[in-house]
Amino acid sequence: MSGRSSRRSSKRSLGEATPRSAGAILARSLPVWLVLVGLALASCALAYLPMGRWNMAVSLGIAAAKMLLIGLFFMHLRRPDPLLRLAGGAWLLWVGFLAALVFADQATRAPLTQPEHMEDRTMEPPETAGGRSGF
Amino acid sequence: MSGIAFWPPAASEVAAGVDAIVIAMLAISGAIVLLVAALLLGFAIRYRRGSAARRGELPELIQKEVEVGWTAATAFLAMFLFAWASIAVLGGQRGDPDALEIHILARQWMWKARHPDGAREIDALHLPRGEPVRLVMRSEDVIHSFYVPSFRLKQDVLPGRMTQLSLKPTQTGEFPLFCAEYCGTLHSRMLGKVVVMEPEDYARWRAAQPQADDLAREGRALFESVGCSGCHAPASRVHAPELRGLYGRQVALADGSVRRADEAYLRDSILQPRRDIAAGYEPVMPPFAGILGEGELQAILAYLMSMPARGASPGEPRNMSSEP
Amino acid sequence: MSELAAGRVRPAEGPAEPWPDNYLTAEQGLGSWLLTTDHKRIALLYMATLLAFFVIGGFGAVMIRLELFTPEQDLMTADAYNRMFTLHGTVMVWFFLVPSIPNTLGNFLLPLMIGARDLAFPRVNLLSWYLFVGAGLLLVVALVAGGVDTGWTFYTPFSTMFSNGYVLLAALAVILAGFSSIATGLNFIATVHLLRAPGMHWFRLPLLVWALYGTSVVMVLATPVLAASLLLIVAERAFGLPVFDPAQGGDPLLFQHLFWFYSHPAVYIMILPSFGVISEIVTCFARRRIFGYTFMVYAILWIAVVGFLVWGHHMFVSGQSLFTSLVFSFLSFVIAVPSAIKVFNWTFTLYRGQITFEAPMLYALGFIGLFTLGGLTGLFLAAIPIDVHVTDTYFVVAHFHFIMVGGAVTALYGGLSFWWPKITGRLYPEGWARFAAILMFFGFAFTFFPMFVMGFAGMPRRYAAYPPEFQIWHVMSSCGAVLLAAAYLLPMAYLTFSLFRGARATDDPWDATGLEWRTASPPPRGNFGVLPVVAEGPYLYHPEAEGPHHSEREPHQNQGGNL
Amino acid sequence: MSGGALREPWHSLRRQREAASFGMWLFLASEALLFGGLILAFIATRWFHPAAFAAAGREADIVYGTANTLLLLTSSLTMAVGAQAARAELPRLAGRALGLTLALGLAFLCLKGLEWRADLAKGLWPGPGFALEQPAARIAFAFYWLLTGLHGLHLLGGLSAIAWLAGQAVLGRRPWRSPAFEAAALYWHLIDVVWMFLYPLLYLDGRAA
Repeated sequence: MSGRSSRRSSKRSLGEATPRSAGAILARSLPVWLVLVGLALASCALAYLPMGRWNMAVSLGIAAAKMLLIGLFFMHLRRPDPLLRLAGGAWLLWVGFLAALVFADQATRAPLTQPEHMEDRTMEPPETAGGRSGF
Repeated sequence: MSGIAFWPPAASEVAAGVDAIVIAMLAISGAIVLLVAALLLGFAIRYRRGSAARRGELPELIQKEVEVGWTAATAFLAMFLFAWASIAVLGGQRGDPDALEIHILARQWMWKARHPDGAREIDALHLPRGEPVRLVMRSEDVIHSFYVPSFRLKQDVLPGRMTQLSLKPTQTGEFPLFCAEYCGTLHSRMLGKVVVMEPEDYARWRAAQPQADDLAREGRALFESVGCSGCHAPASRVHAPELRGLYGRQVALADGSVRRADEAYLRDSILQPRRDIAAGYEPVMPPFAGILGEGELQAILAYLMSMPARGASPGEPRNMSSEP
Repeated sequence: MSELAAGRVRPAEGPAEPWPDNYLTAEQGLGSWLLTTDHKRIALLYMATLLAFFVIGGFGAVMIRLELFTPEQDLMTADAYNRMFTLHGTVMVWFFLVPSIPNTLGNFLLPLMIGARDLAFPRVNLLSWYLFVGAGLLLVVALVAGGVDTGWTFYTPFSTMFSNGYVLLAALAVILAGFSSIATGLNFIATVHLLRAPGMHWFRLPLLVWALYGTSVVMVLATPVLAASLLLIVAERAFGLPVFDPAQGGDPLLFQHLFWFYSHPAVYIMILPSFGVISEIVTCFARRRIFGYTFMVYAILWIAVVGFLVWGHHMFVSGQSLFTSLVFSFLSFVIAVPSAIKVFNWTFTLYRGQITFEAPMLYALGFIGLFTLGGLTGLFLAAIPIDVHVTDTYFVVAHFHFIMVGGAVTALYGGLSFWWPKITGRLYPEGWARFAAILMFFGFAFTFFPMFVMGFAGMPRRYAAYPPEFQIWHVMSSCGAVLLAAAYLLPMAYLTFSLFRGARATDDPWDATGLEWRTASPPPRGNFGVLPVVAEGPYLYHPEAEGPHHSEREPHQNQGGNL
Repeated sequence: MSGGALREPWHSLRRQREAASFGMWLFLASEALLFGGLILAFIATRWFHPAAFAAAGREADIVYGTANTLLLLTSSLTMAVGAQAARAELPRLAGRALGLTLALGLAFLCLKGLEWRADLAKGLWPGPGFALEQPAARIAFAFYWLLTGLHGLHLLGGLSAIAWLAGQAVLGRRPWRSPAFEAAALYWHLIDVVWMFLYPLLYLDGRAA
């Protein structure tokens, strides 16, 4: 197959228009990067805000948002290509299967079967008892 | 048991229920196997090449209805069996709070049992017939599994966590006990026996066991050397809970709930004292997790469980706690 | 019979060189095999490798059955016995059963069946074989160095802190074999999606292709979790990172969750391809369209997806929560439905057929019988109260052998016989093959049925010595194993014989439909001279003498002809 | 490997390109489940020991962690730019962007190495002489070493692939429009995404205390 026809076909294979110039490429990618950096810094800052158990939830939520941005804009999931969406979505569903059932077990396991060396369930720091080294 | 093993005796309360489901499922699967075999052989013979049987296309409608029919039938059958089995298992889960609490410690490759007053045995377990029993089990090393076929019961025994098994023996006799989870070299030698006796025989057996066992004595020494007695002794200036007669009692906790001071509670309170704080006390006790070894902990627990209520002298076994 | 056989054999008065330039003779020399990217040759490479592992794993089985002939532990030490069943399990699961049908028959047939010249990524296919061989060598090193004694399940903390076997090597071998399996899986998925011949719609795909597709989905999505769980073991054993150490608060059940998230779907990796094979064989020898094609397809997909949600039924007694056990029990009952659909559909495919009983058909009928038993005993194991009693006993051993050996291995032999003329261009001796098929069914039943009984009576698995009241069952089992071993060796003998002395097969010796039969036997390097265009669904079989040959008939015409 | 040319089973280059991208996505799905499984194991263990894991999180070096997060995010940008430029056949931009990606990836690894050295000096290897008191903190750090190590290995693999592809392109042995650049970019983004989750789990836990 000749190069010319392949170039034509490569253009056709994209749902989103492929940027052809340096300017267009940068204009499309830089804002995404700025948002990503902003999210990363926000996540770092928010981690110092005492929110109890919500700290980790917020951090992971921001991580998921970053994943979504990278997936949509850098990994071209915006392309209306069913194959890519299939592959890109399947793993999420399957990780969901794994997580849902593992946590279902852990959340409902008999109290006796929880580990013996169990610390406080709450996210509060351990009370500083005399003689214990702090962290 | 001798001769040929075929259908193990049903010696626990749940066993009869399990056997009923097994028999029902055997009947159902037998019927299905017969059906499939009859259809396979029947079709194979009738529609062998060259036979005179009528051939031709099936009407599309019938195909679909047959298909939907047996899909639905299988689904209903599966749901029925699920419901039956689950109701049975939920019924068996109701633990009796007054059950006889026996502690099982599994290790490569033996079973150790300890009865409420400290009577201990290895690779054997004596049980009274007709009384609810709660086995609280843990392992010292790897995963084992406590399996008594005649009880139709099995429970893995985990290291670092406890599991429990509630049962009520219904038949006297001697039943084999197996380790069912592969646990290393001598896995197949990790056998024992469960001896179910009439309650009065059981009481007699237990009374005949060496009393005030060494474990509790050892525990008493540890109780002092590790420093428990510094606070928990009656003369101590620190405001600490009274431990004599604690085992088996209901304890009011700081969060308003009430818990029975079973062995699990005592154990947790030593390892992680800040978890369940007894009402009216400051959380000042240091955790002993990582300080006490499993053996030492067992000794201290044995001592605590053998401490009589106020009045009697410590170190002497007290009568079985809460049995009516 | 004789006139049928006449249609299979190439006429002697044909051209002097009846074999055209096929994939076997296209290139010569060892290098042309070891560096080949031809899916057909890679399938043969896999076949040779798997044969070696089947022999190694079978050796383990023989030693186990010998030891269990008597209740005492007399033939070998307890440690040797533990190493033997670990060898048997590890080799058979990861180095034989998981790759068995997908990597041999699947690799050979998938492109042929959908009308493609090769798999989507031929070099990835070769890489997959090299990964597999590398993994196999690692495992052999572990076995020669002294073996592994953890059982194939690698349960922690035994495998991390107590085992004195070569767990590290074995775990790495399994991880590597897993990547080989992932490579095959993604190759198959991409091939089915992107390389179907013109006109080959999704609902014109033969069921074997559907089954391989479902299997591949499971391979790609489950295997990495196995790698993760074994990596945690590797971390703990190699670097002392205490992930599962109970003394630090590690959770032994976490490993089991991760492990069974792969290892239960792995059962479907083993059995789904056999479903496909059986569907091909039953339709061909009953001369009928498969009964309920769409239901069969949905059953495969249903099993592939819901198969991921039932792993917890391996953990009913492990200390997992009762609530979760109930959920898993429910889903395990749910997955029984598609399996039942398959059995009934195969049975009804026979209805109004023109059945002949060549060896592949005998294997297939045996498969249906054994799989039905294996599947029904699966219901016992899905019910919590019964599972509590029989899990970790010989009942479970019998159950999964019925599925994985009575099912998958029988299907492998059946499929191998069915496509042998296509693969080699030679016909195997039919009489011997029928004898082997029948012997395999009875040998198998004789070996494994007693295990149900002794399992229910309480015989725990993985015991080198056992109470004498179980001996009678073990003796029966060991005797059956002799028959079974003979039945497994016999096809190896007659298939090898046929390579040299077998009659030369025609392109379509069974008068089967399916694109793989529309090319030469053996196929040329590029599979098809002219790539086929598909105009009809699969399995449009026509009863003999009731119309023209299937290839000359209008699609969607009634099969009976004389209605 | 003369990319761009039609390869054996394919009849059109478009289909082949589609296959390269789909195949890589399938591989990514499987990688995602590998890391997903490990991260799930981490979260599941943390569930039982939140305080110990928080203590472990406080010990991890937030400066290195955050710097590396920013480096990796930026490398994702340069990689995306590089892949798009390669596809648009803008060799100068593509070369520079890929070079920058390599540099950022190497910088990440160097920082990671320095961080690991500092961690070892602080006694954060969960062996004898481990710095933290809670037993479960050892598990937290076991995961820390395993996850960062495995991630580092993947990053190293990604770097080698990019270096090899870019080298070939610069030498003229591979056309810039080869689908391989896009596949490599997908892989690189996955490495980035994995780190996006490791960062909060390993570094941000317990900071609010």
